[in-house]
Amino acid sequence: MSTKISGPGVRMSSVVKVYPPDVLALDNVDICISPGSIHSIIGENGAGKSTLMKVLYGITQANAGHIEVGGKPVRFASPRQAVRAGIGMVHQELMLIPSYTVWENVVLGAEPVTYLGRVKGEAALARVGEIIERWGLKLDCSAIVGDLSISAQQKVEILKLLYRDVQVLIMDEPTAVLTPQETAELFVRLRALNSDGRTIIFISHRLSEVLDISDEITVMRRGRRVMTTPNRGLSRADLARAMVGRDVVFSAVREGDAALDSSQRPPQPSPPTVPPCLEVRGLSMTVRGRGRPVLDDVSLEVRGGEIVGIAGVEGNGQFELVQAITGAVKPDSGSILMSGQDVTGASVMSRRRLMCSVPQDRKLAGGAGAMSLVDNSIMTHHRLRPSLSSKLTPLLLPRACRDFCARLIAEYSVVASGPDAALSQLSGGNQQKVIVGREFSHDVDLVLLDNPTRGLDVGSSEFIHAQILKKRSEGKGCLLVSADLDELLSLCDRIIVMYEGRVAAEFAGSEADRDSVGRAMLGLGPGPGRGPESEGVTSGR
Amino acid sequence: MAATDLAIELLRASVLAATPVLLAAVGGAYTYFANVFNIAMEGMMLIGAFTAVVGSYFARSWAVGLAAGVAGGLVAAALFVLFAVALRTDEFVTGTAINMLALGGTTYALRQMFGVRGAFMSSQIRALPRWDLPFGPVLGGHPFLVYMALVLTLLAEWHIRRTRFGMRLRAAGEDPKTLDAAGVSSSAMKAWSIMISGALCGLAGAYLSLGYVRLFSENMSNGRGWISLAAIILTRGRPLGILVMSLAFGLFDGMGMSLQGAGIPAQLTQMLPYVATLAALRIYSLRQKL
Amino acid sequence: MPGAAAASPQKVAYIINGGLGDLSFYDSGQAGIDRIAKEFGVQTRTIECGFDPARYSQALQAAVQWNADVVFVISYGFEDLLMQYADQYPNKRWINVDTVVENSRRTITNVDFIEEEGAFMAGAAAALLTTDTTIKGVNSDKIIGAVGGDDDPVIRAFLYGYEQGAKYIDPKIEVRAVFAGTWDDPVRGKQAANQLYSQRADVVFQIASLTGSGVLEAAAEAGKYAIGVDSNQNGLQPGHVVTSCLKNVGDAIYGVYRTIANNTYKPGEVLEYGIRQGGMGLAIDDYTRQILPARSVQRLVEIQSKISSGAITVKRYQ
Amino acid sequence: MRKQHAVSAAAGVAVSLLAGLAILAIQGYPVWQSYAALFSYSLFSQFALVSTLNKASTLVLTGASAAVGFGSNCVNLGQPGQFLLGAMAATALGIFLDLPSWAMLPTVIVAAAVAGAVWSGLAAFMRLRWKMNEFITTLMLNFVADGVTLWLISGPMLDRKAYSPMTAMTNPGAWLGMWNGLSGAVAVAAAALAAVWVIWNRSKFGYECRVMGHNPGFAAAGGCGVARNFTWAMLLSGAIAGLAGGLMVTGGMQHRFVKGIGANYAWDGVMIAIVAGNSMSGTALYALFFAALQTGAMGMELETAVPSEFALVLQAIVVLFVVASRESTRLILAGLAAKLKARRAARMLEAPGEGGGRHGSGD
Ligand SMILES: Nc1ncnc2c1ncn2[C@@H]1O[C@H](COP(=O)(O)OP(=O)(O)OP(=O)(O)O)[C@@H](O)[C@H]1O
Ligand SMILES: Nc1ncnc2c1ncn2[C@@H]1O[C@H](COP(=O)(O)OP(=O)(O)OP(=O)(O)O)[C@@H](O)[C@H]1O
Ligand SMILES: [Mg+2]
Ligand SMILES: [Mg+2]
Repeated sequence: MSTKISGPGVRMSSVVKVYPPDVLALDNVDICISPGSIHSIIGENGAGKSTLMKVLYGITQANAGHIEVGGKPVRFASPRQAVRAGIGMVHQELMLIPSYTVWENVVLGAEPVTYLGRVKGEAALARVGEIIERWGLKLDCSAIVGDLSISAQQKVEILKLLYRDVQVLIMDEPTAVLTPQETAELFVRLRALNSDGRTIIFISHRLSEVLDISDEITVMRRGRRVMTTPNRGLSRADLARAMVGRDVVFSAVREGDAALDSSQRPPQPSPPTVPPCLEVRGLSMTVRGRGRPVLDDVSLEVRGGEIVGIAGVEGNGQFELVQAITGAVKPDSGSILMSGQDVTGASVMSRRRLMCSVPQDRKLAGGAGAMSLVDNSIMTHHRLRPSLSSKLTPLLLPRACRDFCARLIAEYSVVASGPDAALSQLSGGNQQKVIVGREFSHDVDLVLLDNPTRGLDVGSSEFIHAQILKKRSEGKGCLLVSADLDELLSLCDRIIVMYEGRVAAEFAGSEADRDSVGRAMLGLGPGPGRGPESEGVTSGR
Repeated sequence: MAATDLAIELLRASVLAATPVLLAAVGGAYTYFANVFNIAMEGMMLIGAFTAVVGSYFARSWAVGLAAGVAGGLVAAALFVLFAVALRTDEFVTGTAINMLALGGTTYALRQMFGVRGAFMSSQIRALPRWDLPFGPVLGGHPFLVYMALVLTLLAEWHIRRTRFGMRLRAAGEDPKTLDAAGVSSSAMKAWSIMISGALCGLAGAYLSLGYVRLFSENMSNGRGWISLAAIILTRGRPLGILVMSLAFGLFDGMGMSLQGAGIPAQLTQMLPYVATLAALRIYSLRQKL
Repeated sequence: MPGAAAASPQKVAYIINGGLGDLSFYDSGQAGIDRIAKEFGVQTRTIECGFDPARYSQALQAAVQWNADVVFVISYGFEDLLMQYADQYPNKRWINVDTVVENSRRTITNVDFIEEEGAFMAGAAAALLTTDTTIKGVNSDKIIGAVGGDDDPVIRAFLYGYEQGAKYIDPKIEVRAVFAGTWDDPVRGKQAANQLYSQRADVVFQIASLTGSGVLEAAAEAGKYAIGVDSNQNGLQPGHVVTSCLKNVGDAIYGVYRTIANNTYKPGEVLEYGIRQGGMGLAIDDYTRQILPARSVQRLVEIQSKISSGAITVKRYQ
Repeated sequence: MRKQHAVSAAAGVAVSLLAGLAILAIQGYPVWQSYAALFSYSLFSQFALVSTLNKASTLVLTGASAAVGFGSNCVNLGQPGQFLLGAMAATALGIFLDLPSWAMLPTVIVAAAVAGAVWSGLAAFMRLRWKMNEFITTLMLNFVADGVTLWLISGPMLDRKAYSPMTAMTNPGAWLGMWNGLSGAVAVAAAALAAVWVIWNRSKFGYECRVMGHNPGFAAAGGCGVARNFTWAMLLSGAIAGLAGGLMVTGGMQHRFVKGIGANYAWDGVMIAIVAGNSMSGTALYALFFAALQTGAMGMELETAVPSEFALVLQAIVVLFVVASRESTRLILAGLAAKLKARRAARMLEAPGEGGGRHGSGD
């Protein structure tokens, strides 16, 4: 445990936070962050990590409990006060105004102004530029944030904190969206800040990272702090056990340790004599306002009984690829075949006869929160499943729909008051189960999954992973897009890496490992001398 | 000779007719950037027009009238804030209800306070002073609010683009969460934008009842709030664009009646400004595509 | 049958298609009603429909439900309904003002105003003004204007008489009319008037109820002249309202009620109120004299008497 | 969900009636007589009830029109125009067409609906073809419809004998019957509403529309033809509004197009749809309520001289309170529940023994 005496410490005692109506997110949490340390907080999804930090940062107010910063008791009604007390936070989901420039984003909320209230652009620019220099952040002050890469945007977030010269930096899952290489770069920066005397609170699901960087580690479970220990002689297994409260077999899924992987991953499917259920040929697409094509001659195929993963740093075309396959957008060129049929120009509904799809964003495309589970579960089925509608009229049969929903609830063990409950009343995990259940109960050969477990807790993810493997064993072909490298490594038979709209590399599941895939995601060749293009993009073999 | 007079009168009339639309729309620009769907402008304007007359009548002073008009607009805005921001009621609903409340309320109050229906006019109502600025026959000698409106437009352009307030306002509209995280309450910014638009709609109302004419008549705002909204949406909230739009509206509005001279039935000529708006929308949609 | 309810009436209802506060037509009627209430000590109620057809039948029904004995109706837009109700409730006295509605039982008494005669006088006054360049602000062109509410038969009748009157003074006079398209929007009235003034009209005759008050204002602002309608509006914009074409709705209503009170009332008549009967007229007062020279005023008085004596016959519209 | 609706509705209506009561009291009106009059002139006499129902028959339709629009995420504020065109179509056919009455009525009524649909279809077209925001186009088209119809009735179609802008009467063949005051329009409206209810709550199209209304992205991803549904929803919405206009002529008492025939029905309809949360039966309920208010208001004016605009005020208050209560009650209750739970959680800490193990730093 480091004993640098500098930077304020933070002590939070018996903090209670209940989210309306009755989510006990923090249950009398006591935590002590010693001055000038790097303190990691780990825990399953929903353990309360972010909430605890939001309380510390004054975004949400605790229902009970005390906070001390540098020995002085404080109560933050707003982040403004927290910042004044020298506390800053980089959020799990980046908090930036896409259309604003870097410097505008940095100064927002703490703008230098003339007495007329005009923002002093020049002054701000200079100040921000200076900080960029000092910490070697390599950012263009007047670039539009929306155009920056995720990792660059994260730098902007850190820049915000440095601009406010905070002494306590809260980093909530900063590495979730980063490649291993970017993560390494971030760690260098964090250490620099730390040795500069700043206290750092670091949240991550990646135990290896945590063990790598922390002085102290706090483990949380279901809103409680279960332990705090100096980072000495700990193994991932110890942490994992503390997190989940039992020995973790599925830690492979969360951790992506090569050793565990191969034992974990089910046996390779029989050599693909099966006809492909999805063929994408030379797909290209450009979007107005974006310079380079978002999809650039992408070709791939998925065969029955295999899980093909799509890896890539966000914004490298995965999203558009999925949209093109589901029919949400029309590609400029190239063709899409499902089970041999060309569906390039086909409507969404006609594609749905051949594929099902779990969308990335629950709220946007997964369901309608205000509507009942019945209404949410019959989507698409309402036209494709004869049993739901009466033979003669175009009317739906309420009873049939209810039964269908009830069956789905049972089959996917959804925790809900009943088919009439509104989707929004369910917990995130259960909402996802409803959606997955709805899609998986289509009897089609192609299963499209876009980040199916994003933001889900371990239990739910485990369940959904099992469902995916089940589909594979039934001989369906799965295309799994995920930002979670570990998920891909543990589930996929093949991993395709996308970079700048192109297929940058393809790995057989067995030979894939975090490092090589990570390099490919950054557009670096896997090894010296081999550029990403030269990597075998051999989909139609 | 008479023709040129008529032309001048038309332009003059269009300036007069444009002003209330402009005032309201500039206020609406604030809510537009704060991403508040503000369809209550019609009602705010109407209330402003009424309270302005009340103030001017009882205090025998246009200044008090003006203040009262603004106050009226602010009260309506406060109601909007209470429901749409504080109680999280849907903005469209709140707006529609406030419009309805304004129509019913002013008519009702007209009855209660002055015992008349339809309209209230009296020599005791003090009109806004006219400024005989040497701006020629078209721009000279208008109620001073006309000139104020121009100044306010430029001011708003600067305020929204350049100042801290504007920066936070636009942030609140684009991504409230981020603004909150930056320690500025996005709800507060929304509330401010609504209050500002309320004040300006109040001005617009005062202009109608103390400047344009010197009386209050039921449903006096008469759809101008809607036109303002259209102007805002068309110009994506840019005050200068709004200026152009509202002048165009004023011109077509006046032109409608003079076309009667050309033998076109009155009922049809009244449609002109609205048809023009549709045309503008079409042109805008064209520009959007390219 | 008619006259069945001999008992002296207790409740009098006044149903108008528009709304009070127009300072002209409806208010003039209201004055008559108030006078009735005062002099005969009966209960009176006014039901306004605010030009909202949805309320027409309700208004009639409400009056019935309220047990009105006498109902004065200004029934623009719901003549049909009036007939139905009159037939349905023959024991009530239905007096329809300003239009002619005949129900099958012929129980509706109609008060019809000869607008043409009043308008003729207004036209004459306007002509005398515009041809007299000695009057302040009057230009050389012989142009007079009028602002109508809707383009409807009654307004046409007004215009018809107005033009006759003007031409009677000077055949070369040109009449320009604009229709505001609304009865209750002074803003539009003002726009319309301003346009007419800019077309070098010296005087504008407002035939637009509430909309017209905007016309009077325009006159005051432009330093020009206007002519009021229905009630005496000369005082509304002193020095700018030359005169008003009176339509004495109030007097007519009061007159009819008196016949009911002294049981000389005969249902189903059509009572014509022109200048002779004092139903129409011209408001000539000091305001007028401020503006028009004595001889012009004199001239107007003569014309008025000629019309009532029949020496001048004003052609009716239609 | 149903219970929540019912509760919020009841609460909102009660509160707003109380608010109205307060207003009257402050104004020094005899409160109880006024409310008594309000209801005796709207419900408690045969004619009163009948005229309330007649009014409701129109409001139900304009309300349903708005509900279908909003409920499927198309902001159709064009009911006023669609209403007028419907009325105009019915009038024109009623005058110039002369069929046997069994064919006449259906033709006229259908024509009205079609006219309304054409007008809203125009807006739908502009939206899909030219990306013109239907919210504005429908609004502007209202003014256009207003001008055109007004021109027709004061020019080409003006009744010779009329004193104010109105068309001639339609042929009696195009009149809906009256049963002691109760207009046949009520029956037609009821039937129409029932049909719409089935479409809305039971048909595939209705289902997709409702989903679109709640979350267009979900509908699109699920394969509902969003553009197609948008068009049909607009058409349906317009058709209902047009039908309302048609019934005004065929079922009203005047059987002709008089100036201002549209009155405020359309905007009231928008209000109703909003308070009813775009639910068809909710719409029916509120249509009746608003109709009662409006009919009763005049009685209130007669008996206790309360200006009838009071009804307008009351309606607005109802809307605000009902909707506000619906959306904020949940938040407030949840907040309270949270506070309680938090307090309990915090107390456990004090409870001896309880806390110990929990906070012990693991192993
Ligand atoms: N705004 C909110 N409203 C209601 N419940 C919430 C809200 N935010 C979080 N929760 C709930 O509070 C609990 C803790 O959430 P929190 O985000 O703190 O967990 P976490 O440890 O950060 O999880 P993750 O690892 O996914 O970030 C979860 O059950 C979550 O569902
Ligand atoms: N906003 C509302 N106010 C009052 N009652 C409502 C409201 N919305 C719905 N209801 C009532 O709740 C019941 C269910 O309505 P809901 O919309 O939830 O279900 P539904 O099957 O869509 O029925 P409907 O669409 O006919 O209301 C209906 O009886 C309706 O009368
Ligand atoms: Mg978190
Ligand atoms: Mg006549």
